[in-house]
Amino acid sequence: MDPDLSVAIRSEGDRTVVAVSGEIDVYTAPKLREHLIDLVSGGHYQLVVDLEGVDFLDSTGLGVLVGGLKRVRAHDGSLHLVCSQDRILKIFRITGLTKVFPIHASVTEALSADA
Amino acid sequence: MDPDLSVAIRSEGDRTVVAVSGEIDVYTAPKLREHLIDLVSGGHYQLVVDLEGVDFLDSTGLGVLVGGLKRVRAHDGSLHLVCSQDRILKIFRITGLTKVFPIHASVTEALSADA
Amino acid sequence: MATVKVSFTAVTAHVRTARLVALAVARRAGVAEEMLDEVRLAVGEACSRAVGVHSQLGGEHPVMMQLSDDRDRFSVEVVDRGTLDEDPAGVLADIDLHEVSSRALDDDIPETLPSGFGLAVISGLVEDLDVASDGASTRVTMVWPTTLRRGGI
Amino acid sequence: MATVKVSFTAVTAHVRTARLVALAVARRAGVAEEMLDEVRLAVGEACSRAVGVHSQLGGEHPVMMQLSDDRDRFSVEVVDRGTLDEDPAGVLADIDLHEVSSRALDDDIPETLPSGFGLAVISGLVEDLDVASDGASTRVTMVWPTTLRRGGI
Ligand SMILES: Nc1ncnc2c1ncn2[C@@H]1O[C@H](COP(=O)(O)OP(=O)(O)O)[C@@H](O)[C@H]1O
Ligand SMILES: Nc1ncnc2c1ncn2[C@@H]1O[C@H](COP(=O)(O)OP(=O)(O)O)[C@@H](O)[C@H]1O
Repeated sequence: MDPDLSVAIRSEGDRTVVAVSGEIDVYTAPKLREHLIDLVSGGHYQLVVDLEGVDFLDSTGLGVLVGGLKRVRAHDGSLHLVCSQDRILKIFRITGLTKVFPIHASVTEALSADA
Repeated sequence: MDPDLSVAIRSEGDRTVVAVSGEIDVYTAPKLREHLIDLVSGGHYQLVVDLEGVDFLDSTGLGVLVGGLKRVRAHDGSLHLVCSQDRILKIFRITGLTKVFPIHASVTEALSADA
Repeated sequence: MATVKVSFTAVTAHVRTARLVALAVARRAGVAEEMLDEVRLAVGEACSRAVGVHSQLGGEHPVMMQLSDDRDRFSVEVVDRGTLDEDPAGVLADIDLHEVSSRALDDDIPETLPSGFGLAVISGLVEDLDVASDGASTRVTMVWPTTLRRGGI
Repeated sequence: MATVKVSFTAVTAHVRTARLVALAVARRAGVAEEMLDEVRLAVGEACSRAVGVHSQLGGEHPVMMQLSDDRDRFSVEVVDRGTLDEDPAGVLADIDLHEVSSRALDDDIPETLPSGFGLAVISGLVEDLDVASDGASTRVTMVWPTTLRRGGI
């Protein structure tokens, strides 16, 4: 149990929603990476990562998300993000990763987008 | 304006309630001291200091409360405390100041006690 | 063993910085949740005392705090450049807080509590406490047990 | 000028300690509220980078961070024991984050973003940034303006 980061996983039809809360940084990112690896190993390739509960995200965290995206793509899957917080969106914008990830304002919106 | 400590003063009959919130420590205690000095200079000698909003109190803060007590006593006044939080009560207990200050569980209780 | 050292200009605002760091590191080191208030208070008292000592001395010497996580103990050392007038063991043994508190009321206003009061509060809070003074500095060392382990601080 | 120095064992958990301290001191120094997220992120990136450098080097050297409040500027220095392979000015000038980001996708899995990415993020966040490297260490210096003054940090 690590109160600094928590990850809740649920299925929505053929999609898997990964709701993350807390801080995704150099300390906690390995935990998120493990979850994403487990999901892909378990055959879940249509992921929606919900970042609404995240209050900090650094470049290590971005690396883990990029890694997740690569893994699902290797299986023709997808990784959508949910994020409406400006301070989290900022690091995606700075790094140009807004062009790499489909980013949605809500889980509902993410689920209704093409996988 | 100092977000670390805030002090709200109101009259209740012939008593003056000083509601303190934030941290009373070596950094903010001088501000509380000024308020108490001002009150006594202004002729307010029946004080109730409400510590319910305080989440930290150190020995410098205790010193300011003791100083306030001395000042009002010099005018036959009183200084009652309101505090029901264990972690704040602890430092009064350790230092034996529970014997020096009348401490109440609520402002209502403090106001109904003899001044 | 993981260590965090903090040295800060002797101003009261940084006592809050020191408390904040000590609390965060203590929590991470696995100090029990119900002991954290005590850590915060004791560290604050030790740092306030050191800042007070340095302001009296003048000069620009920083106060130093070292936090160490050593298996089942979390220790905090606060070092100032002052020297204690008396034997530290004596200071701690002699202080009767209850007596000090009631005596404080008799003194004239200027309301500072007697010197040694901060140290006495620390000794009331912390079981494993050491105060050592040489010709050049005084070092307050406080140790708490750690319970849960989350892989080091 | 008030200063806080923090040195910490090069473990990732202490990057959080460093962020926490930097945020608290920056706020107290009067860095604008809307800039604080940026301070937190940039300091975190600089410290993560330093911790990474030290883990590659091995040894027990702490990472050092210095926070200074100098009238209208708040500066953070993060020092590691590594040396940059390339000219730091060159590293910063050359990095095109957007290009790096899209290239990152083409690489094989092991998903770490390219080295230099953290530094590039800092350069995207902080206008007044300096990276200096000599034979023994690399120093990342970030400066932010301070607006309100509340009597020094
Ligand atoms: N207790 C301390 N708290 C914070 N900083 C310290 C402390 N002790 C030493 N330092 C800082 O770390 C520097 C190097 O420390 P080190 O060589 O480990 O000290 P020492 O030889 O006293 O153990 C010192 O010059 C000082 O600035
Ligand atoms: N940027 C820094 N951040 C944190 N600690 C530092 C930093 N620079 C130096 N220190 C610590 O403070 C000690 C004394 O610093 P000082 O003599 O002021 O360093 P310098 O001579 O490099 O400016 C050093 O031994 C080191 O442990």
